[in-house]
This record gives sequence, C-alpha cells and structure tokens, in this order.
Amino acid sequence: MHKKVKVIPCSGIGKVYGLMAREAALKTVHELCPEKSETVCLAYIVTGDKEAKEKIEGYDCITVDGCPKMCASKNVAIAGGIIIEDVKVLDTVKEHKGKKFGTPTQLDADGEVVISEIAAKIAAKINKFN
Amino acid sequence: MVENYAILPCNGLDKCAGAISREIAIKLCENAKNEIICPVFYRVAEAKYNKIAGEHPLLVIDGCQTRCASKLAAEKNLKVSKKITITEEAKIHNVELKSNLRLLKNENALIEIILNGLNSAEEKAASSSDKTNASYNFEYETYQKDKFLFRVPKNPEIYFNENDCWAYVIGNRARIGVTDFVQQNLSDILYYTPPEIGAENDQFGEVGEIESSKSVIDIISPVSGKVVSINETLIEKPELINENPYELGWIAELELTDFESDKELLVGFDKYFEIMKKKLENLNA
Amino acid sequence: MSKVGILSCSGEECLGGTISRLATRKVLEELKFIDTVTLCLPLYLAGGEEERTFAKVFPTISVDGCAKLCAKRSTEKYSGKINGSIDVSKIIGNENALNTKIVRNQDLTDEHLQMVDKVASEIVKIISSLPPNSYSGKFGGCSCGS
Amino acid sequence: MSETTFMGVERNKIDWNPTIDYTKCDFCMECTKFCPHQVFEVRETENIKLIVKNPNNCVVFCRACSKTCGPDAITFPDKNETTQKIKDIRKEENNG
Repeated sequence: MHKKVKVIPCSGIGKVYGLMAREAALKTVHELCPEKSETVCLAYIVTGDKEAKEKIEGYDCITVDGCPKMCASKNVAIAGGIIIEDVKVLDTVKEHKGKKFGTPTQLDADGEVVISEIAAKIAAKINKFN
Repeated sequence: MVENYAILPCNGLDKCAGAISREIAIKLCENAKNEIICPVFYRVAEAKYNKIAGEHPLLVIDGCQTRCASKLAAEKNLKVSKKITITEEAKIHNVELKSNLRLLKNENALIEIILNGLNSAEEKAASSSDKTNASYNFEYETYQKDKFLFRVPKNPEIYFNENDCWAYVIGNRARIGVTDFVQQNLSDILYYTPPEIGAENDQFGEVGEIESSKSVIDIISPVSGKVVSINETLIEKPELINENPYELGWIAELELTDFESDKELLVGFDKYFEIMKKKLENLNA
Repeated sequence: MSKVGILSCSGEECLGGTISRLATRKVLEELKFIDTVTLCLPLYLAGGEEERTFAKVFPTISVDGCAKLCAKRSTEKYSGKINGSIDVSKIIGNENALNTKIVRNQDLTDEHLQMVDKVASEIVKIISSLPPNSYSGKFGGCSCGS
Repeated sequence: MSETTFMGVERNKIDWNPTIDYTKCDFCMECTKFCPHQVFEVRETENIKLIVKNPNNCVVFCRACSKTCGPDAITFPDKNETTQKIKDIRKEENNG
C-alpha cells in the first residue's frame, strides 16, 4: 500500500487535551513517520466540500481525540474515511494521574512526555499497517 | 422472575463457570419472557440486541472474574440492572467448580440455588416497589452560562442536597448521582472510585469519589442507607458522568433507612435550580 | 459587554492554522478586557449542542488560517450567521500561511510569534467594531425564561 | 464562592470547617492548592504559615482537602452532629 495513512487530531481549542491530540498527531506526521503518514485539516473535512471529501474518502485514517465527544473520529467517519484506530488522549492521560500537562496554548514538560507516548503508539500502528 | 429481563451471559465455552452462565440464561428464558443476548452474535448484529437491551432491564451473567459480559455491556453502553458472577456465587454457596465443561450434579445444584436466589430477590424487590431500574423519562430544565449548559431534572421523585448531588427515590430505594454543576466544574472526569457495596451510610456520608485533572470531589449522599449496587460501567467509562450525570452517569443505589428524616434537609427541583443558578453567578464574581 | 465567541480553524496542515489557533488563544488568555469564549469547530458536526447554541445566541467571529475559510463557512452552515471573520493568509501572506513545514508550536520563531500578535490585534479590532447592541437581550438562551 | 445560607440556615451558624493540627502540619500547602474556596490563607513570613482564614467559605460536608493532607493534620467536625445541629436550628427558626 502506497497511500499515506491520514492522522487527524481534533485540535480542540478549549482544553489542554485538544492541544495534546494535535501535538501528538503532528509529531507523528512530521517527526516519526513523515514517509508513511500525513495529516488533513479536520476543519476542512467538516465543511463537507467535495474536494475535502476526496482527500479522505476511502483512506486509512487514525483519529486522535482529546475528549470523549470524539469529534475527530465522528467527523472523519461522516466524511467517509476508514478509521483504523481511534486514539483517545485521555486513555494515556489516565496513566499519569495527578500530573498537569499545560494549557490549550502550550504544553508543559509532562504534557510533552504524554504526547510523545501517544505519538509512539500512533507510529507503531502506522508501521504495523504499512 | 417478575421483570422481563434482557439477559447477557458470558457463555464462555472453555470454562465450567461459562457453561453455567449459559445454562442459567436458558433456564431464565424458559420460565419467563426474558430474552437472551448472545454475546457472540451481538458483535455482528448490534442493532437487534441494542433494541432488546433498551427495552428491558439488563441482567449480566459473568462466568469468571474476567467479566467478559460486563465488559461487553460497558463497551456497548448498556445500563446494567443486575449482575451476577458465577465464580463468586460458587464461593458464597460453597460449591467447588472444577474444569469440566459438561454440567454435572454439583453444577446443576448451583444453578438451582442461583435461580432460586434470583427469583426471591426479584419478588422481594418487586414488593418493595423497586422500579429504580425502569427506563428513565426525565424532563430537564436547562440553564445556560456562556456556552455551558446546566440541566436539572424536574421529576418530583428527585431530591437534591446543596452539595450538588441528587437522589431518585422510588419506594425504599434511591439511585444517586451528581448534578451537571459538578460535572461541568470538574470537566473531563477521568476516575471514579465507587463506594463499597453493603456499606451503611449516613445522610451526607461519602459515597465514592470522582476525579478530573482539575479536582477531585467526594460524592455526598443526599440520603442515608445501605449501598446495594454501584454503576460498574463508570469504572471503565467515567466520562458517562460528563455525558449525563442523571442517567447513564448515575453513581450508586442505596436501600433507604430513614428517608422521611433525610427529606428534611433535601430540596426539590425548584429550589435546587435556584441554588445552582446562584452558585454559578457567584463563580462568575 | 456581552461575551463574544471565537471560532478558529486550528488547521493541522499548514502554519496558518497554527497562527489562527494561537492568536485566538492569545485573545482569550491575555486580552482579558474582551470577554471571549472559544468554540470548538469540530464539535459542530459531532453534535455539540453547547457550541451551536452559543453561536446562535452570542456574536461569533471566525478566524481562518487560509483562503479556504473552513471555520467561517462551517459556522454559517451550522449556526446561521457570523458577525465577523478573519483570513490569516491575508494578514501574514499566502506563502507563510500555506507553509506546511512549520506547524508545531515548537517550530515557531519570533517572526511567527509576531504574526500571532498581529492576528490577535486584528481579532480585537473586529470585536471592538461589533455594534454594542447587536446582541443585547439575546441572553435568553436559557429555557427557564428568566 | 460564599453562600450565606446552607439548607436555609445561616452559614455562620453552622460549625463546619477544617481544623489544622499544627503539631502535624508541615506547611506543604497541598490543601491550599486544592481548595477553590479560599478557606485557607498562606502567611509566608509568619511562624504559622497556614491558617483557616475564611471558615464560612468551606462547603458544608466537604472534606476533600483533608484527603490531600499527607501528614493527616486536617480534621472536621462530626458530620452527624452537624446534620443534627442544622435540623435543630431549622426547627427552632420555624417555631420561633
């Protein structure tokens, strides 16, 4: 398979978990798996434009969501992407009880640690798939 | 059995306890209008079973502590009304389970005991008009602050304390939980520590704890009584409290000990709605 | 002054998205004389009742990273109206906005942070220009009638 | 957040707030960090660096700060006694 896996975070702007989703996804596509993965603007997908749909319909996607509302996952599904994994930031956050991760603007050191863990999980999935 | 249950057995094929779960489910369906949810078929025919599970209270039968049936129920977001675990029942009734997969004398005896237990518990519950498990039909009033919505159920059987916890009282039982005020303030709830089943609890005693990255709060029971069940789904999915703390996000059920006296210090919808609004205004200042 | 909602595209593909996001956060966190609430764009389609109701009741502006104007168009689609909009690419230039190499927070230089400031001040300008009474009395979002 | 009444009773008539045992307290300030109601006050320059400044801000029946206390230096009144007291005051006020 030559098609790149699409890694799409929710990028929620109200809570740190949204930034964590975003940073984990971007770390994956820019740093860990630039050859095998890329991202697509979630905001673009939700416009419902024909071109936007073409970017995602039928592609393997990994969504990264910051909260249980699962916006990235739901929107990618609506747009016709094939979700091979829906990553939940909170699953990894739960393993770091009591820590603070930063703000929706900027991550703290602990936030960076957690997004690296999440990015590693996403990368492992991508590598397994390709 | 009095209620018509949807029954989800684990049906584990490789353990004696699993075989017992299956047999109990079958027997329960022979005797009443209960319906079985096949855990294997559920994975492929979700719609069919979601309908059954939505219409009836759900009885989950786990064979062993792996609790596959419970996990399946949690995964599918089902509200569990009643739950039994065969290995635990075996322990209680002093029946030793071996590795045989066919049901022999011992196993059949245990099945009889469990079935009898279920029936008598049901009758007892019915006579005390236990309908807390019946499906909800709450009507909500909503208050909006910024983009946040705060719902409060208007049902007259729901009482509140000023610690933002509610009790839905039917007969001698109450289901309790927190209000939207709590879940909105906490934001994403990550951990739920349930109270101990069987614990005797005074009014305003702590019945568990919920925690987000912002804070941890004690759940302060509006009523006194014995904890008879907890919302086990929350252990895996505490976010259900954020979704709706009055329905899928309920915390525990208590058998009431002195509700008439408890009531003195509780308020109904009208009063609580005002209290909540005032708290929200104060938060602003 | 009533609250104002800001919807940012927060796009992941290029620098414009990151700038839109950071400028929006800056207005929210640092420029407190303006009472703002950020709204989560993807929540619209995922059924975010709170976000949609807010945008219907309160004045809302959009901040987009590029000329595709996803935030603006989505808001119009799901909440009916928009009280102001910003296209970051018009402020920082198309080339900058569409830079796909520099997207993560950690890659931003002082030059980029200045862009954030510039966009933030544009957001403030737009909010300040909203007619003060355009939204008064709209706080009846509460169904209790009070 | 300071409500003036709790369950219809004036807040200052209800004895519910944390008591700090200074023989145990190590001034780690975890309780202060935790409590959102400004019940405690930090006094950096004094010997006793932590006091209960606003006892009536304390949420009646909330004991959460005591759980953050490593040395177990925070105690609260007996909950049942407080409940009874509230009931008594309410009765009194209703009769009077």
